[in-house]
Amino acid sequence: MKGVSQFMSRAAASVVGLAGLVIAGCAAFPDAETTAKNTEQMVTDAHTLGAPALIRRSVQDTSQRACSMIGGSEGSAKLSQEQAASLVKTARDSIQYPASGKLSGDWKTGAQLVTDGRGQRIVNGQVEKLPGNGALCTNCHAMDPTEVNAGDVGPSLVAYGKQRGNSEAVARYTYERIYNAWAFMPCSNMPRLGTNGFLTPEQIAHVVAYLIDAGSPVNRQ
Amino acid sequence: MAEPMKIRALLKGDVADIRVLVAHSMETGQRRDAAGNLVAAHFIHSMTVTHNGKPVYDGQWSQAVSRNPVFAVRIKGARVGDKVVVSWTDNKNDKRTDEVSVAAG
Amino acid sequence: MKFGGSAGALVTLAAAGLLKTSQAAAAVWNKAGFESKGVADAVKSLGASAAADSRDIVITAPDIAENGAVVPIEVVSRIPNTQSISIIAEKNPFPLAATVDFANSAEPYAYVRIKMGQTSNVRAVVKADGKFFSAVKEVKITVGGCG
Amino acid sequence: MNLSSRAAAICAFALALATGSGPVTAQSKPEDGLALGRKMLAEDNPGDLWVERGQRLFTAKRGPKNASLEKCDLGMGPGVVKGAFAQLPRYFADTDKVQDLESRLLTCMVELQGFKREDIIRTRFGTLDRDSDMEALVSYVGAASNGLRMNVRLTHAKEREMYKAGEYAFYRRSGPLDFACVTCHGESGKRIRLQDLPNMTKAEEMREVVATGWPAYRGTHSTVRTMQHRLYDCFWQMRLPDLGFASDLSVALTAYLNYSANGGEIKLPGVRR
Repeated sequence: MKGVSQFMSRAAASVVGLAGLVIAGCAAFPDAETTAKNTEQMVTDAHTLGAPALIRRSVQDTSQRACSMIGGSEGSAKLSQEQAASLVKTARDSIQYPASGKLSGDWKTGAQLVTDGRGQRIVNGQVEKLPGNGALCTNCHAMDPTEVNAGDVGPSLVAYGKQRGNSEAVARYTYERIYNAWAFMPCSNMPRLGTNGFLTPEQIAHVVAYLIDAGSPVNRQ
Repeated sequence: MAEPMKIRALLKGDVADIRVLVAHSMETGQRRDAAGNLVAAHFIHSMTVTHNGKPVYDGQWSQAVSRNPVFAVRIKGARVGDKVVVSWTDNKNDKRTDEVSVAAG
Repeated sequence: MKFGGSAGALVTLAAAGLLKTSQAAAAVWNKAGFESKGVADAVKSLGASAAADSRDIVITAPDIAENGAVVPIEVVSRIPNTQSISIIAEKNPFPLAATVDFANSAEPYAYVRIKMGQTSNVRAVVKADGKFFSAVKEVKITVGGCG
Repeated sequence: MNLSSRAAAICAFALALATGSGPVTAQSKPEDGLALGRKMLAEDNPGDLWVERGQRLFTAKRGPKNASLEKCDLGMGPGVVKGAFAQLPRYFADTDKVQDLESRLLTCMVELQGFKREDIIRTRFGTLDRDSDMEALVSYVGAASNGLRMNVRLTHAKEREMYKAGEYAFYRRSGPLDFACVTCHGESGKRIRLQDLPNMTKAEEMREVVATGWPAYRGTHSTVRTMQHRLYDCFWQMRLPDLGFASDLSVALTAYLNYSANGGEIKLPGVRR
């Protein structure tokens, strides 16, 4: 018995690989409700280190739960119109602005933030100690065209301000987009950086400046 | 005690390609351990290779060589079965010697 | 000028014991060179201050390294009678990383992985027939992953 | 990496987000500059040293019970390592659990050798100050399946339960960055900074990730890392709490991912940045 899988032929193995879901589907999988219950319990059991506030990070809010459909990612999120509208409203209602009212800050401070990928990571129940979180932008977006070390999970933002200008309306749109991208596209891959408290309103304003200021490397070429 | 090196010696044409993996911490002397103490420099400073008893490669290394060092030597006019001996000595005078026979590539 | 410089270097090297590779004993570790904090001093310790640029030294290394802890550097010298190859990471705190002396049936080939603290030129210095030659290649070091 | 689908994906993103900026300057792609270094690092794998150390550890009499792991059943019978990696995770009757390679080795080290579970867990990941026995053992067992193909089965009800739980967890968004696994691993040809992100919803990419991926020698860590570490690291980057070693959640994700890699030819340990 123990040798069966070991000597399984190449052909048979690849058939299982391709058709595995169908074959396995004949034997009963637990239903969706049972799976959800099982897995939520596993999530609870998997995280034991750290203060309750840290452990609670793995608990979903309503919007996250709505955006977790199996087989979905942001492009294929199968939301009903009603659900989508509700997510957008929740997101929009959460947006707050800097006390100063200035939606575009200092692009040079923004330049430091956009390439900083650190902040809020947990090891052995302890959060990394930093003066503030990085904005993580270049993990996913090209910004300064001379910087090769940028990801492409999100769209390129090279020349963002050059194409749109730096009007009050552009600053507001950009600010809100960073604060809570789900106000524009529910279930976007883009984290809700302001709503989730990852960035402060002032930090977001500095990133806005980095994107739209004519002097920023983003818009220089 | 130092772990054995892993040495591949493959003949390609009449050149033996000797590729060596070494388990060594190659400490720079600038790293701090988990307790915050400076870890003393500890690195291989001499790496020698002989081919059928004759020296072919005499390497002097610094702490800039990566942890778990990887290096290679090429010997021309080699034949299958030739004996290749690799030896290192580090700055704490730990040593290790391993040998291998050249195999068909 | 080149020739004058290398003749002097030959004497220095002989004194440092670097020409003993035909004997079983290992070369004396180039303490002055490995403890040099600048490129000029490191090159000087090799006796190679007057090294001439050469297209016959081929450095194979990545344009961009996604990990400064292991940067693979391969150097092949096509200069006849190559005796040694040194590898220098110019912006490292101690730039001289390795010197390899060849003897007998060795090919003039060096391969080693080194640590690099930042984007920098990597310089290969070759000694052949008692003369010195060099070549450089820039390696860009990036912060990988999510930073 | 399919260039046209990559381009299409970028367009889709650009349209969806209505930013539509023009192409980045016509320079060579950053991955071109990286390719040579990756190739050079893959040619000589220090992880092979971990395989040998793992073999010595597997056969040595160790622990309070002074026993080797030669009676450890990894699913192929006591002490059989060949083929074990290919069929894990799987259900084990003695523990009544689905276990991956690490959690099964943990069981053996505790039951057969008498090590304390918490000691093994504390030293599960090697550091620059201390090598990990677990990383060496996983390297050895992984390499013992080289040349075989991934063949994870879902014959037991608990195996199917774990597979579905892993799938659920893969799409489950949470934490301060709203991430799920699929956020970064749901599309082909994407990068975080310069690191390629495999599309884990595609079997052909998963075969490579699982069968040639973990355990892998990680240059930045100067040690071999295992799948448990890869998952732990992902949770860390997602700003979630520490993922418990050998937790059911970690085994469920591994079951889901490894099953999707069935048919992939095993070549371990891998080499990663």
